[in-house]
Amino acid sequence: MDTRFFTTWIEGIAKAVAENREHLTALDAAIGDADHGANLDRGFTAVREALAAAPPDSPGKALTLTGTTLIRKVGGASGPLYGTAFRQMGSVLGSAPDVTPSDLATALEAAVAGVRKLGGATEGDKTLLDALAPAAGALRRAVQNGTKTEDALDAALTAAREGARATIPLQARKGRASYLGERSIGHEDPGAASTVLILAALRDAAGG
Amino acid sequence: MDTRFFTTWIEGIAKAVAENREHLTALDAAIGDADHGANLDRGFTAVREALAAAPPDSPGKALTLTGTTLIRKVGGASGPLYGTAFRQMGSVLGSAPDVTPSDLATALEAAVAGVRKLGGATEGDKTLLDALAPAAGALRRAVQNGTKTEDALDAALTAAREGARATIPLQARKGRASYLGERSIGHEDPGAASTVLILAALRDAAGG
Amino acid sequence: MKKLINDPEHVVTEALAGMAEAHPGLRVDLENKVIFRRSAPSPGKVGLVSGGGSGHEPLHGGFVGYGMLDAACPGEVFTSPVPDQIIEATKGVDGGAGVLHIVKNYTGDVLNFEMAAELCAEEGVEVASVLVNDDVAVKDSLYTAGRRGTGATVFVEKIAGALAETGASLAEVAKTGEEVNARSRSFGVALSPCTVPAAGRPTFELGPSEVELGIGIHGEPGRTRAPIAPARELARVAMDAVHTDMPLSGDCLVMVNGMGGTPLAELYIVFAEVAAYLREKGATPARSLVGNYVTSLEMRGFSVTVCRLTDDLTRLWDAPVETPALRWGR
Amino acid sequence: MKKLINDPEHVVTEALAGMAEAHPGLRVDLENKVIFRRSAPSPGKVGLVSGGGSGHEPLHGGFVGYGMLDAACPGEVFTSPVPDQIIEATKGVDGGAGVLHIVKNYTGDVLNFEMAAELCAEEGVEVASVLVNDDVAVKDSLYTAGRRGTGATVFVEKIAGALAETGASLAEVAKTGEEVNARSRSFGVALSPCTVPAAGRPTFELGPSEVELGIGIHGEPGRTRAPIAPARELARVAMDAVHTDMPLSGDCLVMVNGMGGTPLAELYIVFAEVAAYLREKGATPARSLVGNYVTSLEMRGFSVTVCRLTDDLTRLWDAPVETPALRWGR
Ligand SMILES: Nc1ncnc2c1ncn2[C@@H]1O[C@H](COP(=O)(O)OP(=O)(O)O)[C@@H](O)[C@H]1O
Ligand SMILES: Nc1ncnc2c1ncn2[C@@H]1O[C@H](COP(=O)(O)OP(=O)(O)O)[C@@H](O)[C@H]1O
Ligand SMILES: [Mg+2]
Ligand SMILES: [Mg+2]
Ligand SMILES: [Mg+2]
Ligand SMILES: [Mg+2]
Repeated sequence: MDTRFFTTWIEGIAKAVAENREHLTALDAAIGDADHGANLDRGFTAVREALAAAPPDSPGKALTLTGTTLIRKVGGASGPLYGTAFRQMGSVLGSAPDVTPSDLATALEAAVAGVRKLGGATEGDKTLLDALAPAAGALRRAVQNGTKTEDALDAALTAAREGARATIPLQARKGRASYLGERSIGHEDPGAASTVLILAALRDAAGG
Repeated sequence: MDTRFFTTWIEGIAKAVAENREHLTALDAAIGDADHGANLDRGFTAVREALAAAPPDSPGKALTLTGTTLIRKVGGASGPLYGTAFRQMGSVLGSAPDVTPSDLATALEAAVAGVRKLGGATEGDKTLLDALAPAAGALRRAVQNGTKTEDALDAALTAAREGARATIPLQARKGRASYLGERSIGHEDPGAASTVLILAALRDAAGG
Repeated sequence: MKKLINDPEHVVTEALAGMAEAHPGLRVDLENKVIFRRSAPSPGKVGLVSGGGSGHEPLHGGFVGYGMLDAACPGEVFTSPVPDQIIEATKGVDGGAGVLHIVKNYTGDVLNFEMAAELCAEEGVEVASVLVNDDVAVKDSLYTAGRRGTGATVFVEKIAGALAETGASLAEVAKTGEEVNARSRSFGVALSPCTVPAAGRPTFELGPSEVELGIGIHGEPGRTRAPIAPARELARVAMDAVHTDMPLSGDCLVMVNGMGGTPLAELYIVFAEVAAYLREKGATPARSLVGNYVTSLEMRGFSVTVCRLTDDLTRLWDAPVETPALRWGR
Repeated sequence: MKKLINDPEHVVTEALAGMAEAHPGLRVDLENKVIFRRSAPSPGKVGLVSGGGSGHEPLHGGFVGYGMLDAACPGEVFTSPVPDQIIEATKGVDGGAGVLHIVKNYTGDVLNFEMAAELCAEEGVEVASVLVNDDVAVKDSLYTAGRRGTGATVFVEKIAGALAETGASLAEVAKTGEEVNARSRSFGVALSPCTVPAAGRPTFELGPSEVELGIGIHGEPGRTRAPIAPARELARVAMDAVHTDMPLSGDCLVMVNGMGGTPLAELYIVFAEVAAYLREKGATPARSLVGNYVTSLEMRGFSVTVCRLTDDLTRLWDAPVETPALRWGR
């Protein structure tokens, strides 16, 4: 997977976020403050501009620039968290021109670790971690089993989807939704939903 | 017509105003500030209490007490205007124990003059004067023709009703409705409507 | 109707009780419904009394204090006070130099204040009055009730109040109050109606994309209805109305006033447009107020009031004031 | 959605432009979205920076000025500011004595302020922070995000700001800020939801006779829904929640805060009940604020915040302050 692959991925996220802006905001209205769609759309619009202004010459740089831009433009909880996730991936991948599926799994694991450390959440707290961590795990397992890239990314996407769906019955313990106590039960976590978009764009970038 | 007649009249007004409170307020909402019903209800409730606390011993005193109480309790435009109307009637009737239909016509004319002087309105300005002035005129004519009291008061009531209805197509030139300019057209003046209630109660007090 | 009240009949008295608790500098006569400066009367100083219907808070009670009013008489919601209240207030603030009534031009306010003034005069209190009629949404004519008094009331109360603190005479204070009114114009726009507690439902209905132009401060309908437009355009509609009536020039005192339910950020957006408009006309927004000063219960919208300042008026505006809603210099 | 805006994307910047026009005592950096005291930095004085999502005006920008904040960083509506803004603000107010960040306890605010603080520290600016978490509607627990920061923010900003003016050290100012927070509790009630401009529709729906209890300041739903009740009862629900968490006693600083859309008279009615409640418990409403201080756009409702004062805190509260939204003593 080359730089082109990663910029395609990020472009794909930007497109998906723009298209799903209202949906993410509606999810956030139910158990948060109705800005998740606007936040990510603002962030990824800026990411697009940043990538166009200074086209990166390695996957790692593309991801780091994405992370830095998210931190600089999003605000809210999701800005630092997703920003850190992308920056961690970028830092794992360094300046290597090509990325193996195993490298990508390592990068996603680093993203998970970064989010966990920064936000202090664990799985089951009803956050984006509930989609991101299973996705990273599924990718690692698929890679270890020698699954081909498209299928490995399919597995990661499926795991993210299931993880996001599984946030519905949970009571939130982190983020804004936690203020609702039991009333947070019965709603999908908006961050988990946007993580699914990110994984879907990753799968799409692989084509096939 | 004795003191009893006049207290019956005033009690009748109080009852009619309470029953039509919402209606008067709705008329005032359309071209004013939605308080005419509340204003008069507050005023005549206080009048009832004042009459009970110090039962007057002449028609004139009953009317003066009514007027003074309205001035003291209503506020708004209608408080001073109706207050003055009743005080003028009281002052015309003095402390005579009995009132002839002709005295009553004189009293109503004094009320009209008082309202005209205080508020500066003339007929056609879309105010309570448009009901009160024709009522006074009709009563005077009926009395001059020797009509019997019930019928004379009927004539006054009919004139008030027609006067109030005739305010509908008018553009207001006085009071709060005047701020609406042309938009005041097409609505009955709330003060004219309450004047009709006052004349109807007067007619009812005469029985028959 | 959802409101933070206990009973529509007791809104005014209960709110007064809260004011009394919150502001030790005030003395609130709950029985007569008058809000006094605790120190009133000030011997030798002209007393300033204003009042009008409730529902416009902080007007007038929030402007009682040093450098502004000596007393305020709140009527029922959107209903002028009764003469008794005004008499009580007037006598209570008479420090021997006479009392100025600041009256907004509504038939009810005018009549009740006039009645009170007559009775006070009979009892030997010298009373003068200033009539505020700044609302250009209403056509001015000798044959109508004339223009409403709205935002300029705050300017008149502040500036006349500052002059009274200097020991000026009743005639001088009245004259300056009239000058402020003569140099001031207002125009209002509503995005939503308001609900009088005793009426229980909104005074008018507005569609989801309609606004009322030329709204007053009593939830009364405006002169025309228009589709919602960007703040920039609504600000220009208001400023055009003001400028047409009174060409803008020189240093101006500008108030962008919320109607009670408008977020402050929106008022600042409007203010930015108003300031730009003034500059275009060669005038300067030299002093300003942005916030809720003359409200219509929970109405959403704004009004803009402009006063063309003179050096004297600017000095009086800048003079210290210490009231619940306006305070600087002490 | 009817709002006095030009474009949902530009609400924050255009409102900042209006603030810059209205308040000559402020210097507004429109590019970085930071509101500075015009005189910042003050050499030798600890700098105070706060910030958070917009939509809570006058918080925080309205509290920039003498005796309170040195700078505020407004994020998008209901969205924490980004680290760049906070860094810009922090560096801009560092007068050599270090900078205090006053942060409301929301994941986004905490993370963005932390990132900024780290980067500032790397550049040699000493930064301490006070976390405000006063909202008793949220259960406190080590395993959750903890309590929200709401009304107490105003108290922390004012009191820490007053102490900083005396030349106190960063550690002292931070300690006092923490003390104010520790002695303060809040609870909020909503009568209506609010609409984030970029979202275009209300965050939640409330029936015509429902209220949300335990509402936050971001239009987020509360903990329970209840039928509308008299102001007296709603005030007691709020005060019971406060008192259960922190038994009330002694002199208290009390804020009855509108959420942006509540008429002032209604807030005074609530305040009267709150004051009565305090007296019942043997406490005294020694100082108070009644009005819109920490809003949620055009939301209707109220929140009450109580701080149990000490003599020192009272003195600092009474000290002069000169900001757009809070001003006395100068
Ligand atoms: N401590 C945390 N750890 C991981 N993810 C979190 C945490 N707090 C919040 N989130 C995620 O952030 C999402 C909300 O993002 P967003 O709405 O953009 O920010 P905000 O909550 O500040 O408005 C939540 O749905 C959740 O997935
Ligand atoms: N100048 C006037 N002369 C005669 N009647 C008037 C005048 N101004 C107003 N009114 C009457 O008063 C009525 C309104 O009374 P009310 O609603 O109680 O007072 P307000 O207008 O102060 O709210 C109007 O409908 C009109 O009939
Ligand atoms: Mg959110
Ligand atoms: Mg009326
Ligand atoms: Mg009225
Ligand atoms: Mg947010």
